[in-house]
Amino acid sequence: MLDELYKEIILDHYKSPRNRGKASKVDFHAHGVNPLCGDDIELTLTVDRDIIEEVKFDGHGCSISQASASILTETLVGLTLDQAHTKIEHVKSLFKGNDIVTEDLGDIEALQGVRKFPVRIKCATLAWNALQLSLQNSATGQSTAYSDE
Amino acid sequence: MLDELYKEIILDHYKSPRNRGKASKVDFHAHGVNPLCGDDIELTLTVDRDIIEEVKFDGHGCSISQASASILTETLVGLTLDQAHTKIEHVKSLFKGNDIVTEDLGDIEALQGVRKFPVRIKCATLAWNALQLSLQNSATGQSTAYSDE
Amino acid sequence: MDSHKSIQNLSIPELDVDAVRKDFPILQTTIHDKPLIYLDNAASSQKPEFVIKTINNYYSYEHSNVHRGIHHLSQQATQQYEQAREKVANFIGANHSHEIIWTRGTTEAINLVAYSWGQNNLKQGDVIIISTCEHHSNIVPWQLICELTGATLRHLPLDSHDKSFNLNKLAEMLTPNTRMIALTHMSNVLGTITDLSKVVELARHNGSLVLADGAQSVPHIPVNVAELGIDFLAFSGHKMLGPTGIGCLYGREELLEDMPPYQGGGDMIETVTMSQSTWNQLPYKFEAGTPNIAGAIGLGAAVDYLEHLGMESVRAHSHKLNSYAISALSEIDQISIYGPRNPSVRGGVFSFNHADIHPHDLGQVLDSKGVAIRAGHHCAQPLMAELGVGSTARASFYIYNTQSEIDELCAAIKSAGEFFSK
Amino acid sequence: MDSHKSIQNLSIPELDVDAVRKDFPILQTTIHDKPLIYLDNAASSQKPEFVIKTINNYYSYEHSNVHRGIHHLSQQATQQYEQAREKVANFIGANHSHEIIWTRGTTEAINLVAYSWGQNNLKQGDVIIISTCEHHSNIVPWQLICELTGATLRHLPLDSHDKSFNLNKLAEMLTPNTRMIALTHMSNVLGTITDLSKVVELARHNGSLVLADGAQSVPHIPVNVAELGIDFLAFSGHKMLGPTGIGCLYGREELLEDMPPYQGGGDMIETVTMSQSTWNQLPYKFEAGTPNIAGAIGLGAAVDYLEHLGMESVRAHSHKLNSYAISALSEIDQISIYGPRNPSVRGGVFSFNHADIHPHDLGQVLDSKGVAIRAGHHCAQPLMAELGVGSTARASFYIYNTQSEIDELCAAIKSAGEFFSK
Ligand SMILES: Cc1ncc(COP(=O)(O)O)c(C=O)c1O
Ligand SMILES: Cc1ncc(COP(=O)(O)O)c(C=O)c1O
Repeated sequence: MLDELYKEIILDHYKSPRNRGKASKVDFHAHGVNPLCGDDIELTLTVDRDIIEEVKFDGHGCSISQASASILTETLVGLTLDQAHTKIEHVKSLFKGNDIVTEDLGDIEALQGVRKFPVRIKCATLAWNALQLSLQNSATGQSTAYSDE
Repeated sequence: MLDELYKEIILDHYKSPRNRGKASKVDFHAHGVNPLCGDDIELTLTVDRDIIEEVKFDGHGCSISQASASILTETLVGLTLDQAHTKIEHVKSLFKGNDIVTEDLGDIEALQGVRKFPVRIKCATLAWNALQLSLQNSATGQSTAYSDE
Repeated sequence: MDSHKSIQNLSIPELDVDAVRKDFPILQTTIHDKPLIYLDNAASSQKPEFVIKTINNYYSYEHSNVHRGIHHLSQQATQQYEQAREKVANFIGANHSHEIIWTRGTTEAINLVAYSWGQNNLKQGDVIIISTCEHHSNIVPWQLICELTGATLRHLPLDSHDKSFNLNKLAEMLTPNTRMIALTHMSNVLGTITDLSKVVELARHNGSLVLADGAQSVPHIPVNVAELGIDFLAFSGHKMLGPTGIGCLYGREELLEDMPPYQGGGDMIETVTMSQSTWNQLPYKFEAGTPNIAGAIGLGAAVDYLEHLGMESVRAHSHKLNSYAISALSEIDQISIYGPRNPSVRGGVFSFNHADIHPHDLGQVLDSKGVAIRAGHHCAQPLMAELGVGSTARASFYIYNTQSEIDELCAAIKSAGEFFSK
Repeated sequence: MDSHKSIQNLSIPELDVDAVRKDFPILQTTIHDKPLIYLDNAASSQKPEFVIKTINNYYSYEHSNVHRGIHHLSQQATQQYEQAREKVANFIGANHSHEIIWTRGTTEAINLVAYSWGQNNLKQGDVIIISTCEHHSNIVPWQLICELTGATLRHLPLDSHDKSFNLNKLAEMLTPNTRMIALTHMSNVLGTITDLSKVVELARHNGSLVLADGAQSVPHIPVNVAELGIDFLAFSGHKMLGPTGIGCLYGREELLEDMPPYQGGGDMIETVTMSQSTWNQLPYKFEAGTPNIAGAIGLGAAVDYLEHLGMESVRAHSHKLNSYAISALSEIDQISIYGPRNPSVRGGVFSFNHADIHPHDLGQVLDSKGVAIRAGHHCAQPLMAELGVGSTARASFYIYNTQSEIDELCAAIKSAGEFFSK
């Protein structure tokens, strides 16, 4: 049972996070906190003519939240903002167990184990929710951190 | 069991209350209410050189509260205020089952049945409590109605 | 209306009262060696085995604190606890389960609204309308918040003839300053059922909100907040087969969102620093501290039980008993019943007085025969004043009561009459 | 002090833990096919059969609403309910049972004091002191009332070395404007026990009142309000073997007498008219609406159970487990324990962090082995900030825990360490 949550890929992302740090040029900034767990994630994006060129993350939290952020950075790079939007929606509903997988999801697939651990879904979705809010806010000109409780 | 509460004497006092009305000359006035039951009793006393010459009661309520008031009027007439004080204390503790009877109590004895009916003790003590408060108040110059809940 | 009702009832399955009675352990017991005839349901209902077992099971095998735990028991408790909230939301037709706030009961629910909503929305000149036949729970909280904010509490007088709400009178009372109309949905003394849809219609015209005290209605008649269009509904678990210490406030999402928290503590916060705090989302904003977990789960089971019977059937049974009780009680000359005689506009709460016997004495004599009724002011002193009495006797029915129990009640009243005239 | 303790302990009967464990149905169950090792007692304790049966019996055969009824069931319920109040009053050494107010739990008890006492007694310039290691329940209510009244909330910093209360510092902070010192009696994160007698001594000098948050102390150590001299004590039933949804506020009679009511409704009034109300006597003034009757009676049973074991024995058992836990946990290199190492100044609450594993992950792995611990901020965010962590893992013990369970805990932590370094 535990192995379903802590798949090799997850532990690997946790121990060797990809794209940790801050983007060279910050066009988008997202901040997500889960006050309940103390998880805290900062995402910074460089966007060039609507295309995401670079995504970095920083912060601390449990293995699931950190691995998920690490996977996010790899997943979204190269997408347009619109594509990123769609992707985020899709990934979130995968975590919640609402959607069926029809495509190759790469490392995201490994995160699907959280479905069986309802309290950990929030950990997995934190980075995705934070970025989604940031993208929406930038459309409306607001600026608030995503907070999950 | 019911017969212990509703002794003949009680029902008799209830149906044919003694000293109902208002004292000819009001030296003391006592008002007792039990908002819970809606019981309401007014006592008026004529006192001559420290001796209670007349006690009357008025109001409405359950058989126990009314019979007890009726019995009170008969019990206290002729006593000095000091004796009345002592009597009231004694009667109250009889109702509560704290005291043992050593003397002839007359009709008061019939009221002792309330001991077995804890919620009815308040009905039996209402008139006595009201008068006690009135006597105390007149000593301190205050004036408040006794209210039992 | 009555004949319409009975036609409608044809399609509603009748309660199998014998089967229902078997579900209630207390109904198998005796009081003073007589079978218990429990007619004090408006004060609190009895509990079916199903509810008792749910609580028992929870404490024996499933207990843990909710919300914050990662371990199995805590997750399981949280899930059951939140499922109960969903059950209640469905039961009363709420749009979202987060519109259900757990409280200790009706009283706390009304206090929550009066304080939290009132604090933010009331000022001098504003008016709250309640009626003369409210339970103290729907009077005192409004008195307290009016004192705090300078708003004015007005009361809708009852129709002098049948003591029902006079909606024409209500229409006259409404002004643009009326902020809230808080009325009982079913009187716990008279049994009268309020036509809430009409009240809502009037209120909408004036921009007023409507709170319904559902303590007596939710257990006994189908209640759907969306259909009624009310803004707040308060009710208690213990009157609807559930445990003590749990009840609900339903509030419309937008209203609850705007209201400040009521109590402060764990669970209701998002972040706390020494200098300030931010609030959690609905419903948790209003649920400070460890909640009555077993109470909520037990109330969920009570809702399951009621839905299994069907609220239409529950209402139909009440209707039948009410008709029977009205004729049976009317046959006793010394008895005067307060409240409407039409069983279609009332619930199974009968207040009455006996010409020769004080309610307390009547209650006492009935108790000696195993018949449990209530005697007193029923937490409705202003109504007692309006009726011109200090107290009344009250018999109130529920799903497990029978016509033959009403016969026993009447026989006991008659024998009390003899006892006090002997 | 430690050696003095062990001498004293000679005369205290040791808990028969095997027998105790048999009293708790949940301890006979398995989680993920492993025997349950329940170490989340600071969040909520489990319930003995005796308490569960008392509740079961109450609902099955004895339920009715309290206080106003003349019938047998109501009188019986009232009697049991009030007896429970007396048991609790005795248990904590209160002078009068009417100094015990039933609440939903610690959180509501503190809210009651903050609001009702604060409303009447606080003004701009007044100061309330709390500490950095309070539970949110003893922070947020004070923030709310300070905002309402203009009073100032100050916090007593912890000793930078061992995170204990610094009473010298407290002495310095006190001024004639200090109205209330509200401190936890035992920290739910660090386990530290507060020397309340000393706090009271300091407070008396300045005319300040003292409220103790007894949520963690009352279940685990003998507490006597009269000996301690405190003014208010708040605690929860569910952490001391009792049901959820019930707790207590103890308040000194004179203080409670002077305080206005908290919630309005039935039972808390003496008279109600449409224009005003007068309040009932203590404790009912503070108990609006139908109370958690089964909860109170269940808590009474929990007190019986604890008194049967003897609170000195309960404390001695905790002392023994604490000593053992400190050495056992210290042997794991990656673990750092927060809070004092001296078992005589702490209760059985151990917060710790693992150098390589986030508390959530640790909790998850332990759960898979049947070991239930808590991970998070424990409703003490300011303390987390002070400790410089986002969250901690927390194991907390009670009367049914054993040294071999602590061994299992340590083994599970070690295996989690391997899992995350594999
Ligand atoms: C020290 C302390 N204070 C207050 C509380 C709040 O208690 P409750 O949630 O039962 O109201 C707790 C427990 O959660 C606690 O540990
Ligand atoms: C109409 C009505 N409102 C409010 C209440 C108060 O409910 P509770 O005491 O459960 O808070 C009651 C019952 O006592 C009631 O009948």
